[in-house]
Amino acid sequence: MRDRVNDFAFKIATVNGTGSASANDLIRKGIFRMGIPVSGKNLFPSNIQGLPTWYEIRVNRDGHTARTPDFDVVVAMNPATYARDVAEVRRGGWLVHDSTWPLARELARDDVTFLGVPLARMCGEHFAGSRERILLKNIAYAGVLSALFDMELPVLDALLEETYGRKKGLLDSNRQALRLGRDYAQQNFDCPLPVRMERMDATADHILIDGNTAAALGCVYAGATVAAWYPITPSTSLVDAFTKFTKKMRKDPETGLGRVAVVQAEDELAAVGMVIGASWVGARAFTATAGPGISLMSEFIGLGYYAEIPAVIFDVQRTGPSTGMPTRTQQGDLLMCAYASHGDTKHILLIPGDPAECFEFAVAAFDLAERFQTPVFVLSDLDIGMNDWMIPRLRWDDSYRPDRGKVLTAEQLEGMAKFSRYTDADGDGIAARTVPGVHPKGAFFTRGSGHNKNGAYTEDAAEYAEVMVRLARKIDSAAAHVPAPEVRMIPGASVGIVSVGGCHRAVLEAVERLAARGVAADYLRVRGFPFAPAVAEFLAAHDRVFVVEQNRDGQLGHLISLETGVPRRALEPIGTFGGMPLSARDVVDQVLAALGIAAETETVIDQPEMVPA
Amino acid sequence: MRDRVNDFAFKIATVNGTGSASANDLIRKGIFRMGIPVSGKNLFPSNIQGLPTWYEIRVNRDGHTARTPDFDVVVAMNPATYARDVAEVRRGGWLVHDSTWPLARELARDDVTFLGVPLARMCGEHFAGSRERILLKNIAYAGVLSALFDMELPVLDALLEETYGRKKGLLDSNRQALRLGRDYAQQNFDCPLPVRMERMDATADHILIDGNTAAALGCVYAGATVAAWYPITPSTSLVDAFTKFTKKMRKDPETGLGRVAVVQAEDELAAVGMVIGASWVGARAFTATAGPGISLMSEFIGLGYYAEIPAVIFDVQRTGPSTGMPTRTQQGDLLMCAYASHGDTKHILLIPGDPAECFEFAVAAFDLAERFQTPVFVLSDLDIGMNDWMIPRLRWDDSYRPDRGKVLTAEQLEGMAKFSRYTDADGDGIAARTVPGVHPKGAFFTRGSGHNKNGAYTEDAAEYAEVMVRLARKIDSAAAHVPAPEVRMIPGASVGIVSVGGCHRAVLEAVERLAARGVAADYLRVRGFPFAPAVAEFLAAHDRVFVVEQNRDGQLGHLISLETGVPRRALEPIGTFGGMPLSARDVVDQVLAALGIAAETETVIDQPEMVPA
Amino acid sequence: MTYIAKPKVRHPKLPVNILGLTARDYEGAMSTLCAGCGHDSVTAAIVQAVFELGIEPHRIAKLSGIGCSSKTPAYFVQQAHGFNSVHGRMPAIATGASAANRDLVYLGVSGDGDSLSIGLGQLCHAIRRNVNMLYLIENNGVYGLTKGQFSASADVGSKAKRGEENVQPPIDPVLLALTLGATFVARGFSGDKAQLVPILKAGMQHRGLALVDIISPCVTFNDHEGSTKSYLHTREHAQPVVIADFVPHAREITAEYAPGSVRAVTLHDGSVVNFRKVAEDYDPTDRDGAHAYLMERQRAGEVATGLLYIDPAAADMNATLGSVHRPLVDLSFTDLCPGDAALQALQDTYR
Amino acid sequence: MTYIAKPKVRHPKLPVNILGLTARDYEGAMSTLCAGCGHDSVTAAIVQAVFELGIEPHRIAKLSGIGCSSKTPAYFVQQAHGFNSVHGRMPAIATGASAANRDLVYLGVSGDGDSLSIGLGQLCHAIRRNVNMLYLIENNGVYGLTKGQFSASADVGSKAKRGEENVQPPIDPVLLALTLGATFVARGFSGDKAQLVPILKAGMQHRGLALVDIISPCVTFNDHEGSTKSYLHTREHAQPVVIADFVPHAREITAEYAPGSVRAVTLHDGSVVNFRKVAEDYDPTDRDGAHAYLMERQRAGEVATGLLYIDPAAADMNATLGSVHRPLVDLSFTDLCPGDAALQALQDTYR
Ligand SMILES: Cc1ncc(C[n+]2csc(CCOP(=O)(O)OP(=O)(O)O)c2C)c(N)n1
Ligand SMILES: Cc1ncc(C[n+]2csc(CCOP(=O)(O)OP(=O)(O)O)c2C)c(N)n1
Ligand code: SF4
Ligand code: SF4
Ligand SMILES: [Mg+2]
Ligand SMILES: [Mg+2]
Repeated sequence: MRDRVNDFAFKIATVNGTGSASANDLIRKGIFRMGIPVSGKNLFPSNIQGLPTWYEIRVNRDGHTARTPDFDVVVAMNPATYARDVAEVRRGGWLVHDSTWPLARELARDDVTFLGVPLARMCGEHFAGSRERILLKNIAYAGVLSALFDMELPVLDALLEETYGRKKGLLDSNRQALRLGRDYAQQNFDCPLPVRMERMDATADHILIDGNTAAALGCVYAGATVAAWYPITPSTSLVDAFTKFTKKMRKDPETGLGRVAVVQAEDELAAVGMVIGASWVGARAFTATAGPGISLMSEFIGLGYYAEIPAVIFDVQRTGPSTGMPTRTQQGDLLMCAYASHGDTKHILLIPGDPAECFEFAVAAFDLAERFQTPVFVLSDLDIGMNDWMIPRLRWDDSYRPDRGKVLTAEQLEGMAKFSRYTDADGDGIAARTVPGVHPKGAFFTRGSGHNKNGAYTEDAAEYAEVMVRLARKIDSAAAHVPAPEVRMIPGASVGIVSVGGCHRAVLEAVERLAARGVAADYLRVRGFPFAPAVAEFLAAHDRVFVVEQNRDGQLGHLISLETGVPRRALEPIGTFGGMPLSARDVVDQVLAALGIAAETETVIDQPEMVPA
Repeated sequence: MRDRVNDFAFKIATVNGTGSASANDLIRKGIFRMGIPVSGKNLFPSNIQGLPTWYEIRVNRDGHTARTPDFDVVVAMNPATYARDVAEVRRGGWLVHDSTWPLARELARDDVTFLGVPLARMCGEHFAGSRERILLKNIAYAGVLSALFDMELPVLDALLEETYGRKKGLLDSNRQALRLGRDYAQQNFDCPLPVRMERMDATADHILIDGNTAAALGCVYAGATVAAWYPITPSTSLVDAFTKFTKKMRKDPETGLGRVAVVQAEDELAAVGMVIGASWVGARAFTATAGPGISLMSEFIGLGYYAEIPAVIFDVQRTGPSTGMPTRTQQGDLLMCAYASHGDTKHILLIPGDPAECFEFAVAAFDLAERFQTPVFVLSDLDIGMNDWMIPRLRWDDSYRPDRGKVLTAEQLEGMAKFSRYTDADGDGIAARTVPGVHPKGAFFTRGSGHNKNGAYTEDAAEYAEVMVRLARKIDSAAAHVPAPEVRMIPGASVGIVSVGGCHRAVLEAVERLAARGVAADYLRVRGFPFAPAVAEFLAAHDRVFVVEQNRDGQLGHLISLETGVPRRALEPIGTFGGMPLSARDVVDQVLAALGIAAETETVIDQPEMVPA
Repeated sequence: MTYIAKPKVRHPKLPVNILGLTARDYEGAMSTLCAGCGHDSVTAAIVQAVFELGIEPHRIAKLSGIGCSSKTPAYFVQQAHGFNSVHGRMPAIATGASAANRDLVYLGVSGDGDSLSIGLGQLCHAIRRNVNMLYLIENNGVYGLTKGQFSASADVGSKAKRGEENVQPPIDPVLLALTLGATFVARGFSGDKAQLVPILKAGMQHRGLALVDIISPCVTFNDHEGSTKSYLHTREHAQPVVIADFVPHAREITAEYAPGSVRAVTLHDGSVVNFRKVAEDYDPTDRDGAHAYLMERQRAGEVATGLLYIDPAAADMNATLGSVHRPLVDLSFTDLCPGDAALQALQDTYR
Repeated sequence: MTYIAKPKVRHPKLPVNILGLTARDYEGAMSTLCAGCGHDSVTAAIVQAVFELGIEPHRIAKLSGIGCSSKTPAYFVQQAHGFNSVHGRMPAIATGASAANRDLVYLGVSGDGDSLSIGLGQLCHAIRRNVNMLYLIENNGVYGLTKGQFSASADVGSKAKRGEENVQPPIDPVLLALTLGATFVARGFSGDKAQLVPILKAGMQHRGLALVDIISPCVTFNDHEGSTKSYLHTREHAQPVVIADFVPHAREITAEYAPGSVRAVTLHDGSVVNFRKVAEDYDPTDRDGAHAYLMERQRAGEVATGLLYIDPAAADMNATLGSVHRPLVDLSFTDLCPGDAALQALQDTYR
């Protein structure tokens, strides 16, 4: 097999709660520090300890960091999943396993090289304490991989130094465990493998960060002061990060008190209610949740829409419906969020494609929520939110000032004859609002019941409808203000691909691969809803359009069809919805199949295709 | 003005809490008993006492009972709304008012005949007690109308007899009040007016009933044993009726106990949870609510869909969003109910067009919920649910037996090797279920978290997707079992009209009137979702299709476009959403306008048109 | 119709408060409730309390859920911002608002259905957080706005208008609040304004959640014979336990009581509540004692009223959240945004 | 993975119950909880209790919400129907199920997050309705499944793993239940199976809602020094107040107590609970007394355990609903459908 330098993938199978995370981080960060583009996908179970968990790492010199289902090397540390893990090694690949105990014969595969390392035995001999042995066994396999892939030891040592610097004892045992694995591999296998690494300079000015952390930073920088939430995977780490950041960055120098309020609510109904209450008095407030939380928030979302109160809601999507698979990803809440709550409603959605956009769109969400005086959703997903992605360093424009929209000051109110809350004075569908406590003239009665343009209670059809018609205009006008779609045209393209959110990197790679197969595809990535005109234009410009998304029913296709008028069937569904991050191969194979061209490889069994709408 | 016998409309303006309901019922029932088709629309405020309320009565020999906005006679009993009420009299019409006090000069209209009756003075002279005087003033105006319209006194006397039979004193005072008004009118005006009544025989074998009462009857007849609810207008009277009926019809002869359980829950989340719990153990259970309740039920609805548990949910729609106008009608929950809850879901909807179908569909809802093991919505609305409609007598087929769907008996389970809850044994997408307590072999773990076809917990993409794909198939297969659309073709029709629910009678009338204007229109009324193939066929057969519905955004149009593939813009929105029941004129005028033909009359001011999608 | 404001003719002889405003200036829109509804009397008591306290109208935030009771914020202090939110969720709105702007006076009005059925969870957690607000439950034992169903506060044996008896034990917001650690618990009666006004004033000055359960009869659906929430029944069974006189911090405490007969409790802002005992050795600062006493009174069929428990020292939510003393809404953006330099420094740790 | 059932090798020497089943027959799938989790001990106690009571496995309905604790129904009585519903809403499911089929044995397992935060309202109302079920709260002071946030039962001053202290007063389900009129209230400790088993048995035989708050430490997130819900802290502060011995109606009551030392309470089905007092003159049938005593113990930092209160006579939900004695699910359609004749007669009144 010819060398494949800086272009391969491997997978580590362990048991959760055994501390493999630190070993996997060590490897991933080591690769990143060697200047090589890298990505990691953590496939963990919805429990705390003792169940199978996998960590997938992809190394790609061209910067393709989407998930790939083709594993050159698998490290099988969990006997419970041996069979499955062995089966996942690609033909001609390698399986690393703990040879302390013999491997069951039925697992043998003659198209795979088995690399046995007596990890348990070695750690047993060199370390005391069962817990320590278990933990260090992970560092030991990291050492094995470092040898197999020819990783730079100093880089790994430096990382251990940074992690355990102060804790001398831990540092030593980790360095030793790393060397145990590394030395054993170098002595017993001919290292490096054909799949190996060579230093590059492709990660300078980049960082490795997950979307929830980036979104939390965005909230800090946007000036959010109130966060109300209820824990739920995969959104919990967003508020955790916000709390951590504000403890440092929002501490009042004199008193040591916080310029922030993080309220752990009793449930999601209360959480979003608190956000609406805080926004009502003029704060920038947000909540973060997942699908089940949005369902519970539905009534309040309708209140926010109709009473025109800003609110920022992060929905870090997980696999639904119901409790579903809390630790698997999906894009299954698009349709619900777009029209959440009873009656006629429509909501602004921002859909980031990576952690960089989680940061950027978090800031945009507060601006849009205040400008349009309405709840705004940031629709992230578990893959973006909880996995570390490689992105260019985040920049902040210090001249940025919040767009508070039309909020009347005491001075403005003082000068007014009479304040009318819901009158469209400027003809842009947006009426000026007031904040409680600012000025007596600004007082009015906020209500979710029928009201006329003065905010007065009404049961009159015409008065009610006048407000509702303006609301429709207001939300539609947001199309020009949500993040514009990202469009990539290829000269002479024959088909168009539309996608969204976390599918982005897989689609980018797929477009390249399709071109290699003679299929030139233009690409548009939706980033906001209501859709900018560019979306309809893109559709009009292509007679075949594939819509790539990760849900069963093609919810993005639904929204596009409804809002642009393009027939639903003209939008051909592509994607998977089984909970795994999308891979380029999923896209390529399904597009080729649709075009009647032979697939480039067999499709992976675990990624079922979508049900055509 | 030429006589208009049995073809006119009048409106009575009063204050709620003053007991005008009994007078209005007397009139309406009187007309019905004279064999003349009649309908009444009660426009009441969302409070208990002291605000304006209107009662509209339409008399129509051709059986058109939709609301009409053209009032030949208005009875203005509420000074607070005089101006508005006077303005509502159609040119050449009559205004009846209490002449005890002089009418403000500025209210005068020379194209209207003012009929002053000293109602307060007469009642003051003849009756003691302020409360009694207020109440009887209403019966007095009923008397006035009976004279103006030439109603048969014996019929009215009989009705009073039935109501107050036992209460002699009340009966006498009511009879006297009726005559006070009637005699005054006969002595002072030339009765009858050109708009008058003549006995017919068009109401035999019909009844006057509201949809909530009919739906409650349906639940009783379908064998529902558990009702869990939380009060909310306009659905409250459905459960009230169910309670009333079961007190009589479900009383155990020996013990006097009830063969039913009606649980007033603490909120809607609990209500639907109780329904799911009761259905889980094998009962036929339902809840009734309005939009805000559905929003709150969203999470549980997703559980019912994914865990495949039957549930029947009546949504008596009112004007949204949020609290909206609780005492006004709308069809604003179609979209939400069709795809309620996060993740990929789709739900069965039954949409009755009148109280008769409320009865019929209530029964069907339980059969479908059990057959397809999923939540089923009956989408009624305030107009159907709370107003008395004239419908043919309800019939019950005593040979009916509930369709319990695939529920395994103890015997069947005994004979089984192993029960697998979610395996599609029959290939129809429906897996057999078991009921707790029946047999040990039937035991399994119901869960809203990821599960495979055996009901076992899973986080495996393929296992998860297998179940989800079957669910999609299962729900789509219901299209053949929901009530088929009602289709009325006219030879040589040029356009097609699609409508739903309470719009039905207005559209029927509109189709006639359009024909008179030279516009032949075919008509299809959707009665269930997912849509039967007939819907797509109808659309395909017409190059212009108008969709008549009562919401702002054209939600039915949205659903049809998504599910049939017809471009959204090909479905031209027609209708109103201000909370008033639809009138034929709304439809005729908007269709004519769309066709570029002059309207037959000016459109009513208080019925704003829909925002084109 | 709430937008018909009453004519505000200034009567020269009307008394004015420290702000120079008259009671009229604290009135609201015309009530749309039934004539005689207890809620309207509570509204009147609120108007008097805020007038006497001399609070700037626009510094008051009026909050409610849904119900007849929840409509009442429209009927007082026209110049205060109001929020008629959704059913049972007012506590969450108040919690978020208070977290964002701790300087407004939060006045929440709810009903027994709004707070003890759909909103029970939120009420309990607002009490637990000790959100700084006055929380009124206008308690009539029924759902008025939906035409008279029993609420969770209906007493066992109480009869509905149509005759059926309530069979489920009632939830007593006072006992519940004491058990949950509430820091200010009172019960009043809409028919006893003299007792109610000082309680409302003390409640508004109390730092923390002041829960006042007010028996407020529904004349239309629950004021008949056999109802235990009727005017008659309440008049006959209401028993003041303590009499609380409120002395604003402004005024000097005048020794108008016989020594020993009074227990003075000082609130955060320096105002004082003087408790005159009615029941023997009832101590409004002893939570356990109060709870035991009230349980016993309840069993005896009595409705104990008064400012029943107070703990002026407890930390309110703003304190436990550790937020700065300045309202968060008043912080400038520069106080909130760390800037690019900090962002770059932070990101060095993400490599 | 819950679907890996353990091998059920029949050991000839294993004791059998009245149904001839062994304890093994009441076990469930393999637990996926952390090694040492208190919840697994509660599971073991449940297995022993139902085994000893000799309940037919398939007549048990196991219900839960969401959480580590809510996962446990998968780990006992494999042959019982289970329902792992949604977070905090198990009470509603149980209420509806019980209304429809009153003859099943309802066993609900919840957590402190599931029942005291998101589910608090439903818990309170299930208690109020006295739904006939055993309701267990596996109380560890944290949200285990979401990695250790404080729950509403966390004590003031209790330290989180990362060190920060909880500042909000805890909601004590035992005091709450007593205040709400619960008819069976107990507190146990996952580490004391001997005390727990008879309580569970009595709870299952009790007609009405039997609430058992079980301190069940979370070894992963709340078993450290400074936590008041750790094994160590609970062992040191748990104080049995009464010792309850359960005597099934089947068995003769053997006079194994010194006269006067015991108070016997008979349940609906004839089984008896013998209370042996530990605390002087503690009366488990005196609600007010129990509440006062427990509040005082709590203030003293003690965790009072035992079957703390029982009222075997109160009507359960099925009784208050006035439903027939036969389970509604067992009624034949002809018992439910009035038929066309009745429909026609009725409609004569709609003309
Ligand atoms: C989500 C929701 N459910 C139900 C209703 C209907 N509803 C309006 S008010 C009310 C109860 C009000 O009772 P209470 O809080 O005691 O107020 P009261 O009218 O008795 O003063 C209900 C159930 C609603 N508005 N929203
Ligand atoms: C609607 C909803 N919100 C949030 C969650 C996330 N969640 C799962 S378990 C849990 C808390 C569990 O705590 P507890 O009930 O105490 O159980 P424990 O794990 O501590 O045993 C939460 C918040 C969810 N599953 N559903
Ligand atoms: S119904 Fe009852 S609560 Fe509502 S306004 Fe009338 S009297 Fe008051
Ligand atoms: S996290 Fe805590 S509660 Fe959950 S299983 Fe582990 S020890 Fe038990
Ligand atoms: Mg009430
Ligand atoms: Mg817990």
